[in-house]
Amino acid sequence: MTQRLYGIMAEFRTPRALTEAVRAAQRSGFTKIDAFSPFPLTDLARELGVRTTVIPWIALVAALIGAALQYGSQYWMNVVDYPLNVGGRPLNSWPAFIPSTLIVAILWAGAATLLGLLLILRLPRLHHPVFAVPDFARVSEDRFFLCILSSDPLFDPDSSRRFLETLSPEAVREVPACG
Amino acid sequence: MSSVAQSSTSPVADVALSRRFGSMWWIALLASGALVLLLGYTLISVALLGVGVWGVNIPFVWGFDLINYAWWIGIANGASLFAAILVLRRHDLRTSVNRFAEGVAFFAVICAGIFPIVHLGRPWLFYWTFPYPATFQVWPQFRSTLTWDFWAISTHVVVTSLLWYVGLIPDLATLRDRARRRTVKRIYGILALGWRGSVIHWAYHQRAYRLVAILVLPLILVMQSTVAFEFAVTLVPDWHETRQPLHFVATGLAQGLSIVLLVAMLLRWGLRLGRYIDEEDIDLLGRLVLASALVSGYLYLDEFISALLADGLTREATISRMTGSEAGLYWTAIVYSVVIPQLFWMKAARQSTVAGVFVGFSIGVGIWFDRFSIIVGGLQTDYLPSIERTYSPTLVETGLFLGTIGLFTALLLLFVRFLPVVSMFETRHDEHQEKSS
Amino acid sequence: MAQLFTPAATTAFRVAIVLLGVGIVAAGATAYVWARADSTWKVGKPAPQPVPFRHDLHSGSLKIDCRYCHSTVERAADAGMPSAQTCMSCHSQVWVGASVLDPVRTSFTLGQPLEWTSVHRLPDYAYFHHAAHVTKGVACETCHGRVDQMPRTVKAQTLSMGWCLDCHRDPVPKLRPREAVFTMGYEAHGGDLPDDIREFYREASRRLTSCNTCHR
Amino acid sequence: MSEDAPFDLDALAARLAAEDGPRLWRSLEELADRPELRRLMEAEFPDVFEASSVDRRTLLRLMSASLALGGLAACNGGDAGSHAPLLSQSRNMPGYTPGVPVTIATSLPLNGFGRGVLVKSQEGRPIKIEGNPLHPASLGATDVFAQAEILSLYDPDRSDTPLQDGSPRRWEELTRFIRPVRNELVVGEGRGLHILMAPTSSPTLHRLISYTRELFPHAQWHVFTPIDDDARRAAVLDGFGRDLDFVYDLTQADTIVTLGGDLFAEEPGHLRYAADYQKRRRMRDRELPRLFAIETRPSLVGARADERIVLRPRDVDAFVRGLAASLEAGVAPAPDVHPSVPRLAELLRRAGPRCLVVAGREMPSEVHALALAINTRLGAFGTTIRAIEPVRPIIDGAQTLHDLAKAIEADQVSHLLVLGGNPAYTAPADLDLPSLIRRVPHSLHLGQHRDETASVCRWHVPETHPLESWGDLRAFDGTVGLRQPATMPLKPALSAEEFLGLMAGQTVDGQGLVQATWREVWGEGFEARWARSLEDGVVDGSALPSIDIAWRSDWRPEPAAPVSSGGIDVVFAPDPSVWDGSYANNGWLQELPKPLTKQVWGNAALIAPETADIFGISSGDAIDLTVEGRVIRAPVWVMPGHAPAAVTLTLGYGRQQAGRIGNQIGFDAYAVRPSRRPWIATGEIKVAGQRIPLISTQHHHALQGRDIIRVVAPGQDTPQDSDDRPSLYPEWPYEEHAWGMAIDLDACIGCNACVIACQAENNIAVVGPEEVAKGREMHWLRVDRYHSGEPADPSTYFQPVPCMHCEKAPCEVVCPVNATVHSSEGLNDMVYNRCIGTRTCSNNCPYKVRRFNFLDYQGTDYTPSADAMNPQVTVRDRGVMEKCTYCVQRIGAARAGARVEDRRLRDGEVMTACQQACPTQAIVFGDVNDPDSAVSRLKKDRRSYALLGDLNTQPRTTYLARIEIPAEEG
Repeated sequence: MTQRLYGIMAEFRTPRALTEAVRAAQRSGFTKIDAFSPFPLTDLARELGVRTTVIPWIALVAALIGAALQYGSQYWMNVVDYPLNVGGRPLNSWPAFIPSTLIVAILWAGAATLLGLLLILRLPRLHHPVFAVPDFARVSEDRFFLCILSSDPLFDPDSSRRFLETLSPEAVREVPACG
Repeated sequence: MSSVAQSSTSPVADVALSRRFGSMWWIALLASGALVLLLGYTLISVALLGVGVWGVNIPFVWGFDLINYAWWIGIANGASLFAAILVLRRHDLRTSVNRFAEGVAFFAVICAGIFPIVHLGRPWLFYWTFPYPATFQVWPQFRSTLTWDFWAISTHVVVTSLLWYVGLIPDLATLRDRARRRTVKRIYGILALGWRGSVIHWAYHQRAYRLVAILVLPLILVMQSTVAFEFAVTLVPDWHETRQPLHFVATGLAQGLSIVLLVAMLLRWGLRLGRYIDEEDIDLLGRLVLASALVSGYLYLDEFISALLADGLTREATISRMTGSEAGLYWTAIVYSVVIPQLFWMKAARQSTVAGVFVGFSIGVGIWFDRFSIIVGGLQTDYLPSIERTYSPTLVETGLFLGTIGLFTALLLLFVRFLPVVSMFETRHDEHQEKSS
Repeated sequence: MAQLFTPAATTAFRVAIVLLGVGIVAAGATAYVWARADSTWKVGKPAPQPVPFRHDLHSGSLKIDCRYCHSTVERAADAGMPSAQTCMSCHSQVWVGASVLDPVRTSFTLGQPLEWTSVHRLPDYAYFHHAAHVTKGVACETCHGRVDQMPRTVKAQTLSMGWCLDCHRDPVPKLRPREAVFTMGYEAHGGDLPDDIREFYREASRRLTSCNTCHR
Repeated sequence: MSEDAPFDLDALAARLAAEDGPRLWRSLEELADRPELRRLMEAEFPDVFEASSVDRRTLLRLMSASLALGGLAACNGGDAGSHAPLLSQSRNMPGYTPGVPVTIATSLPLNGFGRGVLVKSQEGRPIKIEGNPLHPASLGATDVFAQAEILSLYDPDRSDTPLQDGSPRRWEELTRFIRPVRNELVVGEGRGLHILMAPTSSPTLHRLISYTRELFPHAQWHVFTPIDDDARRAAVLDGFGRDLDFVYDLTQADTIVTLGGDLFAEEPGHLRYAADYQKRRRMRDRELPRLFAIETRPSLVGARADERIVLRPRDVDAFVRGLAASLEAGVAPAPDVHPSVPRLAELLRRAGPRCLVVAGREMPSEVHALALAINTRLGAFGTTIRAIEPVRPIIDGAQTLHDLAKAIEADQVSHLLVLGGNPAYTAPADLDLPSLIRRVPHSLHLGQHRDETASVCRWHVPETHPLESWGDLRAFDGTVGLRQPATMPLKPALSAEEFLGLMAGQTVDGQGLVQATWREVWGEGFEARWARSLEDGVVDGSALPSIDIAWRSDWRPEPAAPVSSGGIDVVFAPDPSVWDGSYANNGWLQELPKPLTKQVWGNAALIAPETADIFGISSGDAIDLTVEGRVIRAPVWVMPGHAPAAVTLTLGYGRQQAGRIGNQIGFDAYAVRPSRRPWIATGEIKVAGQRIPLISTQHHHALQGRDIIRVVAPGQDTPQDSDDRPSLYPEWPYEEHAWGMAIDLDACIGCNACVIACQAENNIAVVGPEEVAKGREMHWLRVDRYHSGEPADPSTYFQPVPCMHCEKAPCEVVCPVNATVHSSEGLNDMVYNRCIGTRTCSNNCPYKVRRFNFLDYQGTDYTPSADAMNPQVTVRDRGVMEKCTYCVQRIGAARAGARVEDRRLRDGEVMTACQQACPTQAIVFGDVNDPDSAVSRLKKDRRSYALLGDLNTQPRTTYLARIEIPAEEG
């Protein structure tokens, strides 16, 4: 038991148990905790203080950039750089320039959102300490995990482990830090 | 020490992970593979000889190429529109059908994407529609609906595929964790990008997923309208109609729904997923299909009435499409896409697999004939009587069409073989909510 | 349960993704540069010729006027290649025995044309009219470069459509007074242009950038 | 004289021996022989050359040489052109600038008459033919056949080596055969020698004929053409007691009646007559002329006529008798006259000397005689008609084809010489000429193709194309045009002149022969006149003078034969596309939609709708047509306006040995043509119960009550389209020029000259029957033909439709790659090298004038030789759209010329190909920015309207309404 730890992890059967555990951990002052579940637990996330408002902002900004670029390039190409009389239409036929502007805005927004998501989540990350935990595989199906990270100021391998065991988990395991 | 989970969704995962697959699947794959070869052959012959191997001429410069394009893109748009709406409505149905609805959309847009390129007289120059700094310093012409279409298709491919993939990540993680063989684990592991189900991740994931779903709505509407504009902006009497975009969007949705229904029925039957795609889902799907068919019916009626109210040549053109030498196309379209779906007034029919497959199929056929009727029948009457001609498709054209169907089926088969066909995490989520409520 | 991937795998995967992106960008950049490279357009690349003709001697040292050989440059689309007879008008006196001139002599005696390799040939859908340019003050040098310094005739410009357009969009800066059209190494400055020509071209860019100016 | 002959033979052998194979330039030996070249070789450089003006042949040779070596840049698709070498000519050629085409004035024969043309020759290759404005038969216009001669010149199937019994022989072998035979004939004074040729107007040929006859006094001449005027000649001989030709002056005519035939398409002076008639219509000071067509088969003149009277051929005679009777033209009044006779007679009487009655060549001699009687009676001679000496003089003692047939049957023919033509194919079937010719021990055929006749003669000798050889031809009015080569012979061959010269022991140099003829005529000052005549293409003052003639006072027509009731009248007619079959191997003409049926790649038996109903058949159903025991199977074409109980067969199809293009197309009408009644016969129709697909470029002929063709009464306006149509789009300024076109539907006679001129000028591909059947023909300019009124006798309208060059072009807006955009002069440019082939522009073109290269049409059997291509026009690749450009290459050339000369373009300086070819000036092109330009004036005309104007695409091409005198005015 001398190896450095990433944290200590408790396994639960139900989302409710996990939620309870998280609340308990927060009550007892733990701040650096992470919870794992086989499906989204929006309320729990809120309790863990996750704010996802950045996502729509990414989309909005990207959309604006995309639209500006598209309309701008259309304008520059058909009006400024090589103005041609096309069917006697005005050089800047803005109504005809709108559709692709709109589409490209969506393209940028969509792409930016999903790529931004990966960046925010620091994915891809193929290796992660928690994967080392036996049984953690079931997090993608029917098990729920709470992990107190070693970076938490109140973290102490024994006390934390004891604390977790008070939450009547399936099991409590140490998560070795990768090294 | 590590035990294997047995959760409600395990069977879905095990379908993808199972070591061997039914002979039915193999037969289907071989059949569609053969069609893909046919596709290759027709593409090559067109590339070598030119679009003259089709039945196209002046004035029928577009034949199966645009018919099939409009048809496939309709399926793609209908399906993703449907999927997106479900996501936004947080509707139960989404858990069961979203995954392959999006799949259908993605594969259909791939099939559709082939045609705008091969229909060109000089396909190898298709990239000239993309604004890149060429040494000849000539740019694309952005007033053209075809330029809009270029952007629409590329956007559709990018956004739908991303949306689909991001939705898949958690389920890929499940497959990673359930898989037994190490290589399989690794493959799914890489695809899952190291998803570890952190509640925080879930939060962002859901937000982003729903946001992109929102974005899909306007995209689909614009795109389907663009397809309609390709005809509506021309001066061809029967095409130059403001109703075209509405017609294309509505019939497109009907088309998408019908194919989704078709696939749902087949999956349910083929993979025994009755538990995930249950009677209610199927019934609801059936009602939606019926509704969309009624909408199409309404549009046909509107088309007829507005034709009667229209001025001379437009009336003549539309009427001749309904009664002229190509009237068969028009009425086939109505029978298959409007009349037959009326079966679904009966609950029994909505529940029956056979009826479901039949109706789904017939709507697909019906809309195909609708596109045929618009693109070919619409040119029956033109401004100068002297230019009126006839169009008859060649074998190569038909081969091209069958080929894309083969491609679509093949992709679908590979999808059901290697990926979870229903969203497992969504299913768990629902079950959890049902329990808690 | 053991880790499926090592930490290195993560890094490798991320690097791979970044590299992919970089690769795509790099490919685009390379294509951009390549498409504009002189080598792509065979600029400065001499072609095998039946006779090792030297512009640097004839035009440079001997100061023979371009029009002596390219006689139709001021009245026709083609600048015109000198006939064997034109060559012989001097070479019946000088270099009489030179074997390099055999093709010229043969051509002259047998009435068979002499076949040179064109280094400036445009694609067949592009039409260029020498007289229309020369008479409006576009100099030989502008397109053909310092021919008077070329031991072997080579292309001096890419002659790409973009290159043509650069001038057609605003010809005035490139134009010369008529008398300077055939001079080499002349400093072009619009100042000494006849006003009528400047006037003529001030509004000309629309006409000069019409497709049918060069394509029929 | 006969001693010279061997020398000539050797010369011939020497000249031609080196020419085996399709080479474009002459052999070095021959080059070395040229005197002027020898002069050059010996002379001092370089000054002497300026002194001696190089003659055209050297010029042509050198240019041809450069072509032969170089090929031409502009004519291979893709970037193949980028490898074309730079060529240094071996000689300076004064007056010749490389790349600048040379124009050569010459004459082209049709049925023995000349039409003056100007040949545009690029680097020694003829690429385009225009009319010669100085030539009376052309006045600058051309017909389809003249235009298409370019393609015939480059026909790869033209024969290039002598044949003996079908196998190729070297020229020496030919001369080795001819020499003894000829000597033997000379000794025998030509006994047993029969010479068969078509009637010709060439003075040189006639001179050589007379020489030959001196040499072979007992030789027998036979004259035959399938398009004969025997009936008219019979009438003339009967009425005037001598042979004559007539020249009509339609500018003088007030009332014109044509009895069959086609004054605007089949008469020797047809171009001139069409032009004159239009000129007459345009005379503001006089009221419109009246044109009546009494005809069985619809014709161009009928389509243009104020009134058509549809009659079965057997009824025409009675009609004319009635007419003559009511005009007291020495005919007893007939009992029952056609209802419209009195009105017609009244109009003719009113017109008096300004009347004109013309009978078509298929009419029996009685009808011709009656027509002449009427003209005489009303004093038309001197005003609307003048009589001249026969333009194609009769070789005295010359016999017909029948006599030849008889002679062969009687074994009197030991030697048969067929000079040109293809009698084995064109001869009436009942003569069975082919097998007869086979019976002749020594037979020789001089012809351009290894055709049906070549295959039945023992020997075949290649004949030069008219554009390759020297000669001379008289026009319909006798005006002489010198025929000079526009290129070196593309294949070693002899002209008829040269061959006769050979036989007559003269030189074999065509130029020499023609010069000799005119040296005789002109004597002093020959050189000057010769030079001038070559330059002008016409010998001025050579038109034949009118001669006064008297109509036999005691002339009485034979009593009218009772109109037989049995059978159905079968009318034979020259084909508007292949004439008598001699153009069968010409792709342009095969693919040229026939004016009235719009049928291509074949012919059909034309029948009236009524007849079709009786037999219960429709277009494409096959019938078995029996004439005098011979049967052919032919598809019918239901032709509105055709006479009932009659069928029209056009000649010239069903060729077996025309070449790779013309073989086995359509049916051979000669197979049922009776030699006694070659034009109008009686036959029986049986429904064959088979369908033979007919290919046509226009499937709907009814106007469907749409505002497409506008018709106004004289002096009346067409409803003016409101110019203040609102438009959201800005006005685009066109500072310098703004090109536009006006097409006068009142002038258009539908002759198709514009269509084929456009094809020749713009390298338009021939796609072949299969592609046309699919609806993929490439003609940039099409002539739409519409019928209105009831099918029995509809009015017919022609409407040429080129690209309209719309100001607000719908096609441009939908092109994703800017491949079709507006130029600064308002042209709707089509940039082939930018086109990616989405075809959406065609979708959006309401006129459907855009054409698409669905396949690679440049590599087919129908693709003409690259030498025939116009280097000024890009040849289009597979997969690109193309369309009328308003001949932008001509605009460009003219503009560049003006730039170099520092001046503005003059009105009329730029002529489009279609405009230049049009005999009636129906098409006018020019700058609409210039208010005084011809086109601007026409666009201000009260008849001017825009096709589909209400679409507000603002087309630059507008139309002028056709003028029709309302029926009730009578």
